[in-house]
Amino acid sequence: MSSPDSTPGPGMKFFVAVWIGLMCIVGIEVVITYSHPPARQLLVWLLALAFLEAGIAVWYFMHLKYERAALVWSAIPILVFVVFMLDHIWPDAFRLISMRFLSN
Amino acid sequence: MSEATAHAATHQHTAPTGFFRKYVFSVDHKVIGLQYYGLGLFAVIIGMILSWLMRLHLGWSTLAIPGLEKLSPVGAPGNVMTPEYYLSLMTMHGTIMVFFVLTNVPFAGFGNYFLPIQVGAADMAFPRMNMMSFWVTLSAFLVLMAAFFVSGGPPLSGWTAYAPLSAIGQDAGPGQGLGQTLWAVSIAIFCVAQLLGALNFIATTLDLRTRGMSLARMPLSTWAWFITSVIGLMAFAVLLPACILLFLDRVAGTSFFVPSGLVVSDRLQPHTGGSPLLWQHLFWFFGHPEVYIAILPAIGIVSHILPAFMRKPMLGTRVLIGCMAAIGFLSYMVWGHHMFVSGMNPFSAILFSVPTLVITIPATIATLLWIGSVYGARLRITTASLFCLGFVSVFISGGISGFFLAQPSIDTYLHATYFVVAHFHFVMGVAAIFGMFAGTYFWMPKMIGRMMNESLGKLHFWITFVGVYCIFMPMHYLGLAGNVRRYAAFTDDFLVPLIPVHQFITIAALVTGAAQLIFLFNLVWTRFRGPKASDNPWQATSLEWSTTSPPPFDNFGGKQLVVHNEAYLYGVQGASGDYVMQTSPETVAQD
Amino acid sequence: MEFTAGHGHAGLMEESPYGIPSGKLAIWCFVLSDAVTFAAVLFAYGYLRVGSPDWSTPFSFSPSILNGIVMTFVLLTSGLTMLAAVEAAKAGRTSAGTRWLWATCALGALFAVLHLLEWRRMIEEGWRLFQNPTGGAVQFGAAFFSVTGLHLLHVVGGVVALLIMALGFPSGKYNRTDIEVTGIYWHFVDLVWMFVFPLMYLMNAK
Amino acid sequence: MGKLFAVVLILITIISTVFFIYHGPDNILWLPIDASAHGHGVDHQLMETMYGSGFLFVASQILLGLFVWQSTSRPEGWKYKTFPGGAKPMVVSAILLVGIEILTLSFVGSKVWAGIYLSPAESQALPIDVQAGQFAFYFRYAGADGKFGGIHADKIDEGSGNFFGLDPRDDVAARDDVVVASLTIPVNRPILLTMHSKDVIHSFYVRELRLQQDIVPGLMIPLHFTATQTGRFEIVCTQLCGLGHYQMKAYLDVLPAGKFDEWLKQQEAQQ
Repeated sequence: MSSPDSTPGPGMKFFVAVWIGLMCIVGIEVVITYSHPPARQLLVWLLALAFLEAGIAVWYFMHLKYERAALVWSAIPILVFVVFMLDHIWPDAFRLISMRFLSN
Repeated sequence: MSEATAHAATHQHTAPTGFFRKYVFSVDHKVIGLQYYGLGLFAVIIGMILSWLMRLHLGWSTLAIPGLEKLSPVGAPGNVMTPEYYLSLMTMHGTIMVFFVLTNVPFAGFGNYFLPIQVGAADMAFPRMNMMSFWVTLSAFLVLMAAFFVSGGPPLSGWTAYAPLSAIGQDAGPGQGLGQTLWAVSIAIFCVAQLLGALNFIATTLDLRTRGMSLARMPLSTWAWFITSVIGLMAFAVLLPACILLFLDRVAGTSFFVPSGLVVSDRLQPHTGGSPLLWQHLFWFFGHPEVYIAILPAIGIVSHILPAFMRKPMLGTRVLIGCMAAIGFLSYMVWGHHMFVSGMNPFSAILFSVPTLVITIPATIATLLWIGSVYGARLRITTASLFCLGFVSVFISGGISGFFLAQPSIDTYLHATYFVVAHFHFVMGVAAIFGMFAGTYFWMPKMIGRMMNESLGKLHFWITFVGVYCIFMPMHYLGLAGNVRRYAAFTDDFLVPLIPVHQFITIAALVTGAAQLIFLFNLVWTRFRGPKASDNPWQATSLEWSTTSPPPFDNFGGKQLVVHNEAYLYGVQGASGDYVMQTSPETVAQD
Repeated sequence: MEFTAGHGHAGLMEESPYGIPSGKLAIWCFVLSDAVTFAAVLFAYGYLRVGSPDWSTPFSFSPSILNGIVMTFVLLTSGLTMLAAVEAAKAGRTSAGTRWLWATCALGALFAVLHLLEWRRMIEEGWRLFQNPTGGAVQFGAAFFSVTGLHLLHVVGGVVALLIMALGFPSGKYNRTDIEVTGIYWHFVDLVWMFVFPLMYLMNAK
Repeated sequence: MGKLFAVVLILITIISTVFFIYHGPDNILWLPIDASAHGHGVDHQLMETMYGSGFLFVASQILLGLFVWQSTSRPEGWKYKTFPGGAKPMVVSAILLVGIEILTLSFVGSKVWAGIYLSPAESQALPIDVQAGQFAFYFRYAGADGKFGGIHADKIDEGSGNFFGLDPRDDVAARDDVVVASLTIPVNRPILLTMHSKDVIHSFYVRELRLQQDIVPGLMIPLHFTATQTGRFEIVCTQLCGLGHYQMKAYLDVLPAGKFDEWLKQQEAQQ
């Protein structure tokens, strides 16, 4: 018995379905890539799909769905918050080219 | 695994026999805590000696310090410190103090020893991992120390190791060769140790609380250690890759932090296309939370100790916990205030400045809570309580100067001056150290079973308290006069007249430093000659006082405690004694 | 795991707010921390890429992207076998659980091998941490090898962990919680790849 | 001993404060004269903060001392008093007092900051190119043609005095560039510095201008200001840049417009 509180998983059949779903998303990623959209658009698409994938993986594969809500509510917001904060580096990144010191 | 759990609950694991298992490679959190404390003590002595040498050089830059040549023939020919050696000592002072003292002692040291006891556990959740984290920390320390003895000596790029100075190797200066590489390695190792420690603290706090020890009943110190470990969990996770990338820049020729076309000591550097600001961002993303990793445990310790001597509950315990959490939360939104004039996008400066100022609100609330708690108390003056009061005073003095530095418009004048040095030494250095002293005088009876000498302790307090103000207050004035920090000597026209102030500070530093010998002597004397301590010498309420001094291997002699009360029931009328232990079943009206 | 303290056993302890064994809690914390580590490295990569006027996107569909897809497939499948192992362990079917552990282990190793072959090919093409054969920004090699290298380290670590589990599980040296813990870690390695593949491979496709 | 603590604490507070309050012209432990157009904004902001936080500092220290004094002169078996209202007044007063202060500070302060670092330089500003290196600053004026010559890191050579790595042979614009080791500017005329570093991070700091800006290698960092007073001031490096960091300095000479033009002519003649 692990934790009686965490409901038992839905069984392998379901997980196989999830796995197929994930492979499909990977396929979509590749297809989008080779429809050659502008880099920025591509990035948005890929990130969106990657987060979707990751979400599914955390939710089902890592059994977060079957843990208590408390775990979800303490783990996910912290992570999202910290990663969101890291975004403060971009205002600098986008200046690098315009302010580049042209030597050689 | 059910039996495994039951086993966990009662913890009947047998005490190890044999010296090594007992004191060296021990899995006992108490021994590990003492090991951390010892390491911190050793580190702080080195750090303090370094600061002495630096202060002497700042006061009298041509002064010959006998024996210094022995320490480093290159760094101090004829016993006179070279500028680069000054910078090396400064770098090592900063690194040692921040990582191996301020992070180690209040958090890892006291935390290891008392967190499990305060929640009523027999040990950490993962004792072996706990042992590992200490030995990893120790190896990080040894790697750093090795920098003293390699050719070129210690790194000289400061504890912030700004690239490219830290990334381009020997060309940038003697210490920038192997020394700087060792620095990067040491800090990377340290990050791993902190991660292991944090996991252990979190798991222990949440899973090993004995019956009745609800989260709300946990002592404030436990809360502080818990919040700190959550902060550390995320903060060190950013420093680790930063150090790895720096290491790659140095040894593998990558260019993460080094831009194109640098000409250092007349050599065109091979690197191209990196960004020095990237290092600053990654470093300070860790660096600011680190400040709170250093101070929060001290806040918790002081808030835990004060009630025992005020004989009244802390004012607004829940609020204080909220403040600590808020400070931890905000600490991730403000790192850019270290970079206002660093070439960062000026828009970000405003973005970072506002939350920085907001942090002063929870900090102020905490301070007012301490002051308000003293109101209407019957204070028992002991060394421990004196250091707590000293902490509050110093925390105020250091926090106030934050108002200035949080504003980019003022930082454009005060940045990189001694005003900054004064600020972080007060609020992060001295305050945290006072927390350590308070903890030491308060808990040593429990940790080594003997009472420390109060008169020596009080003497130590008075010299230290007045001393630190003599050292760091004048630095504010120097800062306002635009005295630049990290200078090995003051040759600029406007700096020369300020040298007398530096000489005054140096003398104050030497005296204050000397006073710490009283503390060391007191510690050693207590260890061997001190009078035996009773189980609860301070009539305190929390769990560490309901076991023997020092506690047995499994903390409570095999019995599983049951907690009935919140942490700080002091001055309770109608109780036997004026206080109610957390474990005492007697029911009293709680106001 | 030494003390997998559960929740309110025999009413001796307070119940953990999450109701999971300490081992699982610890691995969750580790996952959070490690996720931030990877985030930091990927942000660094993005930062330098945004700052480089001459970023090169050298990956042609075959072999690089194709190889990447195969690797993704292998890793995702290993995630599935890991799940099977955990399910079996939960149901107490020890031998089945062990078999699935071995399978996961093998797939993980296969992933590592594929990755190393990829590296070898790139190194033969002249890619280095500090060198770009196509003449673009050298940060490409630096970023690619560091990010994938860091991930590869995690994979190898996971394979070793799985090996230890597969060896210790039948004898009862490790219990189902340990399998679950290993599983969470393994799925996390999988999860990281879900970002590494699009960001390091697809974003750099010709 | 509690009384002693109170006394010592209050003494420390008073003595510390005196130095902040007393700052006559003869006090070297204070800000120097302000010689820039934007400087008064900075000083004003600093003083505002000084008053606000100074009040908090004195008040809280003295309050602490007071309470400690009281709390040590209490009889045995004293029943403690809780602070009237408990924690609520603390929270409220902190949020109100500090909240209002930081709101105003950050509002006004942000405007000051924006005025220095976010506003573009005036169009007629005098462009000057600044090269920082271990351990000296070099300054470059465009010369008669008003154009700066290109910079070539590989041509940088301290020995022959080619600090900027100019290439006069192939580069016409570079030929009349004026390169000097001390910054000379006309008073009351906007100046636009374009700063870059040849090796590590340095920082441009002039106390009298209330200006500080790191010079990050790989970037061209603009900085504009207007000096409002003539005189000779010191430019010092405030970013740890290596062993000679403490010696890295240059002089800033602010001249009357006429004198400046003469000076520039002389320099051009010498090129």
